[in-house]
Amino acid sequence: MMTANAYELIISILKALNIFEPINNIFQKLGMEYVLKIIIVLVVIAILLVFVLLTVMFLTWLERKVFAVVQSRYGPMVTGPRGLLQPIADGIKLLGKEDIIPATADRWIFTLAPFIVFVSVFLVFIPLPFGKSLIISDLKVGLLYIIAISAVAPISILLAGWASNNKYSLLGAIRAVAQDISYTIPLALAAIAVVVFVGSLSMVDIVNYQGGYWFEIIPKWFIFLQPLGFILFLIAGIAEMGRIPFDFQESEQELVAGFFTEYSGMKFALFFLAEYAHLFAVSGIIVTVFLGGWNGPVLPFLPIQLTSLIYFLIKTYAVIFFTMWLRATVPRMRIDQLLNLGWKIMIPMALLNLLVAAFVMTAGVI
Amino acid sequence: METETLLLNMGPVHPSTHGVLRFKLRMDGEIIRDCQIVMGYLHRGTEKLGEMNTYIQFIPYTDRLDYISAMPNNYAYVKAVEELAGIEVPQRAEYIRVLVMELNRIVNHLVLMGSLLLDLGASTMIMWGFRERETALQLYEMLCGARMTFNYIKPGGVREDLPEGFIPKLNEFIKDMEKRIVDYDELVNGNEIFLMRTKNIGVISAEEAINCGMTGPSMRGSGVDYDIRKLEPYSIYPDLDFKACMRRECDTYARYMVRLDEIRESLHILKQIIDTIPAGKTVSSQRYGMAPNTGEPSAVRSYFPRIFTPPPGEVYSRIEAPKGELGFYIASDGTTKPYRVKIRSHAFCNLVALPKMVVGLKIPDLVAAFGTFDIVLGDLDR
Amino acid sequence: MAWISRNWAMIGIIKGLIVTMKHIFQIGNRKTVTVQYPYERMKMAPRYRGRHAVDEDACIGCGICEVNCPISTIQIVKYDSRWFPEFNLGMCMFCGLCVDACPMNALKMTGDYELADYTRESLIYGPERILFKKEVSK
Amino acid sequence: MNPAEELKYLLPNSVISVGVQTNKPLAVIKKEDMLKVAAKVKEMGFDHLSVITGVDYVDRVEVIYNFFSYKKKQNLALKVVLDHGAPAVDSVRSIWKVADWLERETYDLVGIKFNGHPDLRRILLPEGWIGHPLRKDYDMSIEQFVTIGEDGEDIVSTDGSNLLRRK
Repeated sequence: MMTANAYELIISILKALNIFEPINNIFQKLGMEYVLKIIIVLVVIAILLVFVLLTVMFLTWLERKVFAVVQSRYGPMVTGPRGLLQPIADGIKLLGKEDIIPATADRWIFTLAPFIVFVSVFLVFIPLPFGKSLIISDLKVGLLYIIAISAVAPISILLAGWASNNKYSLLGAIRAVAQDISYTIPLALAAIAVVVFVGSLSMVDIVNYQGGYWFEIIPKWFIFLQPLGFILFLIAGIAEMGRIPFDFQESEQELVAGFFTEYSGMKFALFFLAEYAHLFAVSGIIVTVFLGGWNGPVLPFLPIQLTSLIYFLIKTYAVIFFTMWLRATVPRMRIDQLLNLGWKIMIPMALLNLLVAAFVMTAGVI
Repeated sequence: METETLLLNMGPVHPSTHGVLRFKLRMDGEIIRDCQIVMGYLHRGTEKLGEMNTYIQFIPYTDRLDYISAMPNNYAYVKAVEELAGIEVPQRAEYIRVLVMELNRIVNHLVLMGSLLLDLGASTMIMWGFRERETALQLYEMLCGARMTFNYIKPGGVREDLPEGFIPKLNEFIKDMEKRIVDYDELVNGNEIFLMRTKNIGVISAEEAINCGMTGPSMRGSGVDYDIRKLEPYSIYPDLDFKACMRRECDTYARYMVRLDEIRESLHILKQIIDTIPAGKTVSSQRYGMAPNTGEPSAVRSYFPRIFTPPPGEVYSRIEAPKGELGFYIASDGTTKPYRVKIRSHAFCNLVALPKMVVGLKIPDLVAAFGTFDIVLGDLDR
Repeated sequence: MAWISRNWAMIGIIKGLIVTMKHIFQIGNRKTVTVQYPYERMKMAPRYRGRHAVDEDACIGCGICEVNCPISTIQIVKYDSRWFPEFNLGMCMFCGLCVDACPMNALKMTGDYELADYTRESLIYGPERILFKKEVSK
Repeated sequence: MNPAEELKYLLPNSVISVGVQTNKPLAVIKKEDMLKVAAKVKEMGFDHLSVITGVDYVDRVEVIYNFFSYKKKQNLALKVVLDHGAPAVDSVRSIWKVADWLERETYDLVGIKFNGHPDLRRILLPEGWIGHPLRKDYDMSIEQFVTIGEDGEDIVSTDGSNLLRRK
C-alpha cells in the first residue's frame, strides 16, 4: 500500500479500520464531500502544529541541557523529571505577561510581524518529508518553495524592527536583511548542485535518489558525493537559523535583543517559537538534502512509515545537536565578516561546486 | 552617498557595558563616528565617605570599589596608611597579603576572560571561569569569612592567620587551574572566529597608551612591560621570581593574552609563596597595638587599633592591582579621620583612551575593545 | 579574507569543539560543579560572616561595637533589664568591624546567611533573636 | 639630586619650595607657571601622570599632581596652592591626555577651574548639581534628585518635583 502524502495516509488508515466508507457516505448524502477533505487536511495540519510545538518545547529544554552540561551545570531540574516540563512553565509565564506595545510603535505592523514570522517558518514544513509518505504535500518544486518561503522571514523581521521604532531593533532588522541576501545565494547554489544529480526539485525525489548504497556499504548520501556542498549548505543553514556564530539580528551583547527588543509576552513567545521551529526545519532540510533523509537500514516488525520517521528524527536531532554544540563553543562573528564570507568565499565555492557537479554529471562518472 | 548620522545611546542599561555606563555614539549605519562616555550613575561619594569615617572604618568601603578584586583595594589603602604612619608589618603578614592578592589577580582575570568572551557571544567561557573562581572564593571564605568584600588586610597586618587546611586546598586549586588553562587555551585562543573578532581591533600604540594614562594589563598589551611590582617594588615582590607579561600586538587580542599569561605568572608566584611562607605573627604590635598578647587565638583581634591617629602629612601610594595602577592619596591632619582621601582608579584612567580608539570601528568592535578594558563600575564611578 | 584562506581548516574551532565535547561526556575532571540550592546546601566556612550573635553572659553593653560600625547599623537597646546591641541587618555590610572591636569577645558572626525577609522592620534583629548562651552553643 | 630639586634648579623662579610627600619628592610651584613647569616635567621624562588631587583646606585649595617616570623609575609630586574663592589653574590636558578626565573630575568634586581645558564639564555628577561635594563647606543637608530627561540629559531638582513618584 503506497501513499504519496499524509492526507492519503490518513485516508488509507481510515480505510484499513473500515470507518472511512461510512463517514464518506454520510458526507456524500449531504453532497459535501469537500467538507470531509477539508476536515482531513485540518487534522493533518493540527497534527503538524502539535508536533512542531512539542518539538520546540523539547528543543528549548535540550538546548538548555546541552549548554548546562558543557558549562558544568545541571540546567533546569525542578519542573518535572530532569526539568522536562520547564518549557511549559516558561510558556505559561510568557502567556501571563503583559503585552506591551510601545507608544511610538506602528501598532498594526508591530502586532502582525510575529505572526508572519511564525507562519513563514511553519510553511517551510509543508514539503518536508518526515518519513515515507509522512509529508504534507510533495510539491514538485519543493526545494525552490523552501528557499522562497525562507526569504519571507527576514521581511517580517524587517517589519518587526521597523515597527518597533527602536534604534536597536532597526539595526537588527537591517542586519537580518543584509545577512539574508548574502547567505541565501550560496544556500540555493549548493542545493542546485544536488538538483543537478536528482533532476527534480521534489524533496521526495531527492530522498529517494539517496536510497541506495555504493559498494554495498557507503550509503548514497549527498554528503559523500558533495562534501563541499554540504559544508556550504550547513554554514548557510546555520546563518539562516540566525544562531551563533551568525545571530546578528538579535545579537544580545550588541543590540540588546535586536529586532525583538520591544516585544513582550505572547508576541515574544511567537518569535521564540519561530526561532526553534526554524532550527528544526532547517536541520530537517539539511538532513533531507544531504544526509539521506529518512533512508536507513530496514527494521523488521515496524511499518516503513514509523522506521523512516525514526531515522529522520535521529538524523535531524544529530544536526540540531551539532548546532547547539557549536553555539556552546564559538563566539559570534561580525556582520561585515559574514557578508565577506558569504560573497567572497561561499558564493565562488558554491559556483565551483556546481561546476564540478555538472561536469561529473555530464561525464557520467556516477 | 550622503547618509544621516544616528545617535545611539548604548547604556546605561545595556548587556555589554558591564554596569551602568553609557556610551553616546554617533553612528553612520554600523560605523562609529564619535563616541562619548557618560558615567557617574553609580557614584556613591566614596571619597567623601573616606573623610567621614575613621581610618579603620574606611577599609570595608574600599572593598566596594572594585568588587571583583577587593583584596588589592584593601591593600592599596592600607599601604597608604602604613606609609603615612610608618608601621612595620611582620613578614608572615606580608606573605599572606601577597598570596591573597595574587589569588585575587587570578579571580579577576578569570572574570575578565569570561565576560569578554560573553561580550563576543560565546557563553561557555564565563561559566568555566566562574567555576574556578568559585574555588578561589571558597578559599577566601575560609580565610576571612567573606567571598567578595573581604575587609581582611588591616594596618599592621592581616585580620586573621591562615586557617587550618587552607594551604592544601590552595595547592589543589593551583593544580586544578593549571589543567584548566589548557582547556581555555583550546577553547578560545586558537578559535578562528575569536581571532577574527579581536585581532587588529582597538589598536593603541605604546606612546599613546602611556600618554592616556593607561596602566596594568591593558597597557602591557601595547608592548610596554611596565609593572609597578617591578618598577617600584613593594611588600615581598622583590624576593619573588616573576616577570611582567607583555605583548606587542597592541590590540584587543594582545590585551586578552596578557591576562592569560598573568594567570600563569600568578600561579607561579603562589607556588613560591607556599614554599617560602615564614611562621610568625600576622599582626604588628609595634606602635599602634593596644592589648598585650595573651596567647589566646581570639585575642589576636584586639590587637587592631580601633582608633588610629597617624601624624599629619600626606601620602600617595600605589600598587599594581589586577586592572592597573590603583593609588590612594591620603591627607591627614592628625585626627582619627583622614582629611582627604583620593582614589586613583585604574578603570577611570584607562578608559580615557577608549573614545579615540573606537572611532571608525563597528558596535561589535566597541564591545570587544571595551571588554578588555576590564571595567568595574564601582571602581569607575566610586 | 586572505586571513581566512590561511585558516580555512578551522583547526582552532575543531579543537574547541573537542574540549566542549569532553565536557559533555564529563571526561577527566570536568564534572558538574553546581549544587541544587534549596535541596542541597554548601557548608559554610567556620569563619563565615553571616548574621550576628551575641553571647548573653559576656556582653556588657558597652557600645564599642556601635561606635565602630561604619554605617550605624548597631544600636544599644534595653532588653531584660540589661543593655544589648540591636542590628539593622538591612543596612549591615557584614564587614566584621564590630566583632574585631568587641572587648569581651562576646560578639560573633554565624554562618546563617538566608536573611531575606518581607519587610524592612523584620530585618532589625533585636536581642531576642541574636542572643545565645555559650553553654547552649557547645 | 631628586627630581624636585632638579626642577628647582632648572626653573628657580617657578618653584616656590621643595619638600617631601612622605616618600616622594614634592615641589610647590607658582600657579601662573603651571604650563611651563608641566612642559619641563614632561621633558624631564615624567611620561605618566598618575593622579590629580584637589584638596580643600578651608583657607586655600591645593592641587597635587603625581608623576612617575617609567624610564628613570622616579616619582615626582607637584603642588599648586590656589585661592579659596575662585580656584583656577592652567590645564595640562595638552601635555597628558589622561588629564582630560582627571581635571574634569577635580572640577566636578572640588570645584577647581582648569583654564584652557577644552571640555570642562562635570563627569561623575550630573550637570546642574548644586555644590562641589569634596569642598569642606558642601551642604550635605540639601537633598538633590536626579532623573533622566527625554533626550538622555540629567535633570536635577532639590524638591523631588521631577520624580515620577512624588516624595
